[in-house]
Amino acid sequence: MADDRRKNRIFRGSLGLLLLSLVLSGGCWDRRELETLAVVTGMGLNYAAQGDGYEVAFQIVRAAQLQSASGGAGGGGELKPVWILRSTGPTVFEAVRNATFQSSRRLFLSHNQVLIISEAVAKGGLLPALEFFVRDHEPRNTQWLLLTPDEPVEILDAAAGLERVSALAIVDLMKQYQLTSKIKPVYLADYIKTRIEKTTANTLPIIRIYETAGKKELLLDGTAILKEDRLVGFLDHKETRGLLWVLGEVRGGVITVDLPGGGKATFEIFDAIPKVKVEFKEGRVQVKIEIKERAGLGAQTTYADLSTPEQFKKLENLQTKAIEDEIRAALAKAKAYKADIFGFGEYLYKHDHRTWQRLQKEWERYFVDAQVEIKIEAMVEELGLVTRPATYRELRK
Amino acid sequence: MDQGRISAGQLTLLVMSFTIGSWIVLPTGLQSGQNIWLIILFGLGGGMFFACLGLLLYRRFPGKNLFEIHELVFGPVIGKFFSLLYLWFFLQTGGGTLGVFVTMLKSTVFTATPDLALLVPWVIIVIYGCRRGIEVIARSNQPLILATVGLILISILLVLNIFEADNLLPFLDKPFSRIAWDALGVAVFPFGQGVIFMMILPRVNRQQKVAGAVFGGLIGAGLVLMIIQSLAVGVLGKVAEVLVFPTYEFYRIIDIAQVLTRLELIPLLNFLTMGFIKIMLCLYALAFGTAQLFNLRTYRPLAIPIGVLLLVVARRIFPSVSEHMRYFEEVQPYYGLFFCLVLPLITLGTALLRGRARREMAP
Amino acid sequence: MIVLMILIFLLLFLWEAPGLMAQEYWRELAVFTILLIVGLVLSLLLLTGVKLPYIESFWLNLFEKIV
Amino acid sequence: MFKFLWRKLRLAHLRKKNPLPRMYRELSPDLEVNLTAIRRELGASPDLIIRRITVGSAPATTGALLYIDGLIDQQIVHRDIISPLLNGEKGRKGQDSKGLLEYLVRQVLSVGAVKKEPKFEPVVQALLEGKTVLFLDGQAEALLLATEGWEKRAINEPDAERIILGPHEGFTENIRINTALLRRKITNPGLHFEEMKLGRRTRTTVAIAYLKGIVNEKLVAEVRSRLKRVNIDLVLDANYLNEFISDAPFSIFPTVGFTERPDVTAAKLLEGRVAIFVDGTPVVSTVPVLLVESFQSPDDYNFPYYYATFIRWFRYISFVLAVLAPALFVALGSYHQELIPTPLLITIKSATEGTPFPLVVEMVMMGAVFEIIREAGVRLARPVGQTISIVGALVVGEAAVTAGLVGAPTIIVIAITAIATFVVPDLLGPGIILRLFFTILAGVFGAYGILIGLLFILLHLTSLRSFGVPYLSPLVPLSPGDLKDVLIRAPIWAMRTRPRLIGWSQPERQPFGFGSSGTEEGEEGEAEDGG
Repeated sequence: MADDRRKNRIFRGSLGLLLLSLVLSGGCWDRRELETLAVVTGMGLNYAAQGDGYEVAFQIVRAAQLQSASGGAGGGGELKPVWILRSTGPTVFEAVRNATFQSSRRLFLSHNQVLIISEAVAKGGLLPALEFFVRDHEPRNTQWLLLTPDEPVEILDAAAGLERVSALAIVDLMKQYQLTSKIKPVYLADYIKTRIEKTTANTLPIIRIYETAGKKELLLDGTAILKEDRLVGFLDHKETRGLLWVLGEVRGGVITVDLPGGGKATFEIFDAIPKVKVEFKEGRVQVKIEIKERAGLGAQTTYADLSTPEQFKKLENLQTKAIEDEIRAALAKAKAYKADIFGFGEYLYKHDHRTWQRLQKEWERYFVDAQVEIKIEAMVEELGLVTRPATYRELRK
Repeated sequence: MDQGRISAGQLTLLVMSFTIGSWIVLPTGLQSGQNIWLIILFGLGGGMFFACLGLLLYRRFPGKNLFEIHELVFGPVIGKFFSLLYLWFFLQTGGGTLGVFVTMLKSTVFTATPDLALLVPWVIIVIYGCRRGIEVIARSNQPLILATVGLILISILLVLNIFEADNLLPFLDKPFSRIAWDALGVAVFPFGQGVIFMMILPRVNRQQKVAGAVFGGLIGAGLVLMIIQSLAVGVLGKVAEVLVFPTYEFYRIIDIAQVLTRLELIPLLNFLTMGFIKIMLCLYALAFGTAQLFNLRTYRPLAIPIGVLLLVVARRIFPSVSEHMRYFEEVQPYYGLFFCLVLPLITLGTALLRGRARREMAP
Repeated sequence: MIVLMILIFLLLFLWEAPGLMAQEYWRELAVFTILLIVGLVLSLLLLTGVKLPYIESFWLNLFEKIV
Repeated sequence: MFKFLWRKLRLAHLRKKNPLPRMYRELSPDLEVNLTAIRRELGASPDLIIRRITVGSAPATTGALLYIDGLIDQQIVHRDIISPLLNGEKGRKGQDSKGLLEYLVRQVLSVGAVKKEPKFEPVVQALLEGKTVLFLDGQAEALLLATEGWEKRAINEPDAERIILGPHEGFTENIRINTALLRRKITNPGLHFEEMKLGRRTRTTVAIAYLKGIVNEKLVAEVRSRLKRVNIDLVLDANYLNEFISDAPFSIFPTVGFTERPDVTAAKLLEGRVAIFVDGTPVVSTVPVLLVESFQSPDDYNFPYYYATFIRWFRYISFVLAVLAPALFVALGSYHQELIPTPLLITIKSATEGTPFPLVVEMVMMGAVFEIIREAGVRLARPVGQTISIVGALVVGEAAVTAGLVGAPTIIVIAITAIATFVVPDLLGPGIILRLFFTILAGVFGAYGILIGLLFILLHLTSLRSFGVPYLSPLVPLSPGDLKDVLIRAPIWAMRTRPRLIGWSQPERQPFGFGSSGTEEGEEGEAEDGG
């Protein structure tokens, strides 16, 4: 009996193997070997020069070139570490597929890091161009979106300082935004998330090219405002930070104030915690912004001793004013463009959706009309490694 | 038939896995967006009610599974007809899960692989597990559900820095009727599908703990689902409403110091393992039920042909995800109610009416 | 393809049947065979491109007609 | 089916034709008849020594001493048998031949174990086991004298189970020494041995050992009955029996445990397990065995608990790595490139640029090469083996990469895997098979394939049992109390209960904590835990 069962199992085992081999024999449909992939690290979106449709630019890394970075090999044989490819098509998806006419390898979009969007596309409505990147399973939602007044291709092709691939350089630029907090990096996911909200306007960082010593270099330059998916205006660095204060995304950076007796002082921001409250009272939208900020003295251009408590008070007041200035500037711009980049409407929706229901149709008007009250509590907490400039001081009596 | 015995704790875990099942990545009722947690809560309440009904029925016929109860209450002919209805329900449940499973894989990772190539190996291991009996199913479920819950708890830590509690606001901005409808949908699927456990309850070794185990499992599953969907909405905001697989998508956004990133395998893993248990239980109930219907001595040989049927059903369950969503939106609440409310009520009512005599006849 | 499909089902039958015959489980064998044949027919229909209705679409249509 | 039946019939027929050697034939009173019979049975073996002697003087009785050269201790035979027989008996007179044997046993022979045997077959068997046989003319009985003594290996540390701290002794090929080694560890009257002869032709001594009072009697009965059922020609090693008595003969996982160490065996017995000793091999089988036992090393109990826990986790990780690393690499490298962080992807890509084969093929190929090198290294003499490893690993690997046949990452993965495999020597075989299985699945279905494999293995493992105990316990089904020796290695004083499913008949080892250890239970607990 036991023998029988074993025998049966051997028989079944062989049948099972046969079935399994049938299943496996057809396998490997989705396999794509690393060697056969063209890894795209950056893409640019523009309208096609002729006709209706998009022009998509790809930045593809040549991995072997990137690794054998031993200089000196020189000569003509050395290829550039990236390969730039452009293709056009009526939709972005088709343009991506059309690129296979030129590329011997399959374009692999999962590692795309940045999407550079030309101003023209931003003016004509961004979402139709981005749609593909959200729908397709390959591109990720954690790509950085940037706007450029130049040709996107040029950005992808530009020298990138210490890096060899400009897209990767841009990623690093984005990541260190908190050193200044004067740029607002935007993920594709962020963009979509803001877009789906009814009243909030989008922002995108701007990147452009400038030439120095005959070489093209990259430069981050302010922020673009997109209202209802279309480009309407720009913020400069100062206004951008004004926006970030309110959004609570200031994580560092420096702030410079003019001292009353001449000279300047620069503070390093440690952190800033905002508290925003939006209410609808007396027929007006009332916004209360409270910010608690902590900073340390980073540099001063006078000989005065700023380390006394009285001086600290003054410095804090100066800072308060500077911050309020920045916020007001951003606010003024936003109101001028009638674009709710701060998400006041969204706040109202989340905390008082009944009121919002009434206001949302004419939100633009209410936003421009909004009364904003700003309260800032700035603290100077640290001095750095010295107390006062190294000048001689009389002993106190 | 199957001599295996499972413990009450294992039953709890089985109920959890079964309920989490495929719902974890393809949730219904996300049209209600940020109120999803409330909907799950209401749905859980509804599910508990259905479970009460089933357990009441079971208490009247302890040690009997659903099909035996049918025959005891309605006699062999009508009883068998009722059982047949449930077989269809199990088939559609299992096939639906399998269908969702293939859709999920095809639209996220394996875009070029044909359906069959994905389905066949899966069905093979499901059949393999089913033939090993309920004991093995319950045991292999233990590490899987532990892994799932563990991964979800870890996810809470992972999304801490991108989670915005604000996204769960506003509270109740939709009309209540809408929320009630969505909650009904959730109560019926996934909670109500637990009616399948009526086939498994007699296998529990300590019968007095059955009710507690079922409720524990439902609550546990409700909590897990609430956590994961709240995370998804908290991270994605309103975008969750337009995504097909919001849970999958929110893991793709996680990026912690460039090290913990690209974690989409976590939701896939959760879904596949939980769906695996769900499909296996469906197949078990189907094979076991069919064997009972024909008074067979063993259900094991039936696992293969019914597995093949499941496969066929999985390929003809819905033509597209949108159709599937619409079905769940419009039909499933009624359809499910029929199986987890109407039929048990009829059975219970008849049993009560025919009362004592029947009960004494029942051994 | 059809031949392959039939072959696979034959293999499935061979897999299960000897054990059942050895134990003289005739009823089981009968139910098994019937179900397997149903599976085979459905698979062949799918394979040859016969348009079986989608189950959920079927319910949807039915439901819409009723309401 | 038919072929199988036919073969079975033929086997039965063969069995009838060649009956077992003539059993239980009586000895003859005639010395010469007996000697001839023995000569015929053993053939003209030169190692059969027949020493004719004459015992007594008045009615001198002729007799013969028989032994097999090399199996006996010469000294015992000379000093304790031949010389008393020849010298001490000169003066003796009037001894009738009837009482002579009894007299010799009681007053002359100074060997320990002596047995009278009237039957022929046991005599031959005894001769083959190294006993000396004394025939006397006119006696239909022979004396079997225990003179076993042959060259044996010294007790030294088993190569397969090396440890850093703790006892460095291992079992040898001699079952007597082995049982003695075990007795030295467990000085407890409860330690019982049951012996039987297995192997129709080799007649190998097999002993079951267990601790009465702790072991579950049903388990002993089960082991006994399974061993009785073994119908085998020869038993050369423990594995000959293991494959017969294991619960799942087709599984790649061992459902019978094995060890060469007395301390491990002792610890397992104290947990309520049964050990099976086989003569002629230092390997002792223990049942039931759990999967987690493969991850426990004696060193775990000889080092402080925190360190032991730490190391044990590395063992778990290593095994997972050994089984899954190539598969994961294949899945990531040829299916899920989007899951690799970008910088890493670029690095790997640059290293694999231009390799001609798919990653799976590379991986399987290099895995095979590695297995060949390993096998060659094991089989060859040690110095040559080392050369092979170096040549194999360095030269072949390096050359393959420079030639652009395989990518460097493949070599790295294979190397890591190779080393990790050896961390859990008990699961070497399953590890290698599983690795191949998973690599191929990953090559066909990517991560999905790995998941399918994992679920399959999980189902398989949960359905396995070893002598009635679920193989994956205490993990599945979960018994939290037993995790003290699985997830962690709890301090010895905290391991106060035996594994629940094995040692349930006497669950308590010792009272918790550092309490006074005067009781019997407390002393038992001091033996370190191997299971």
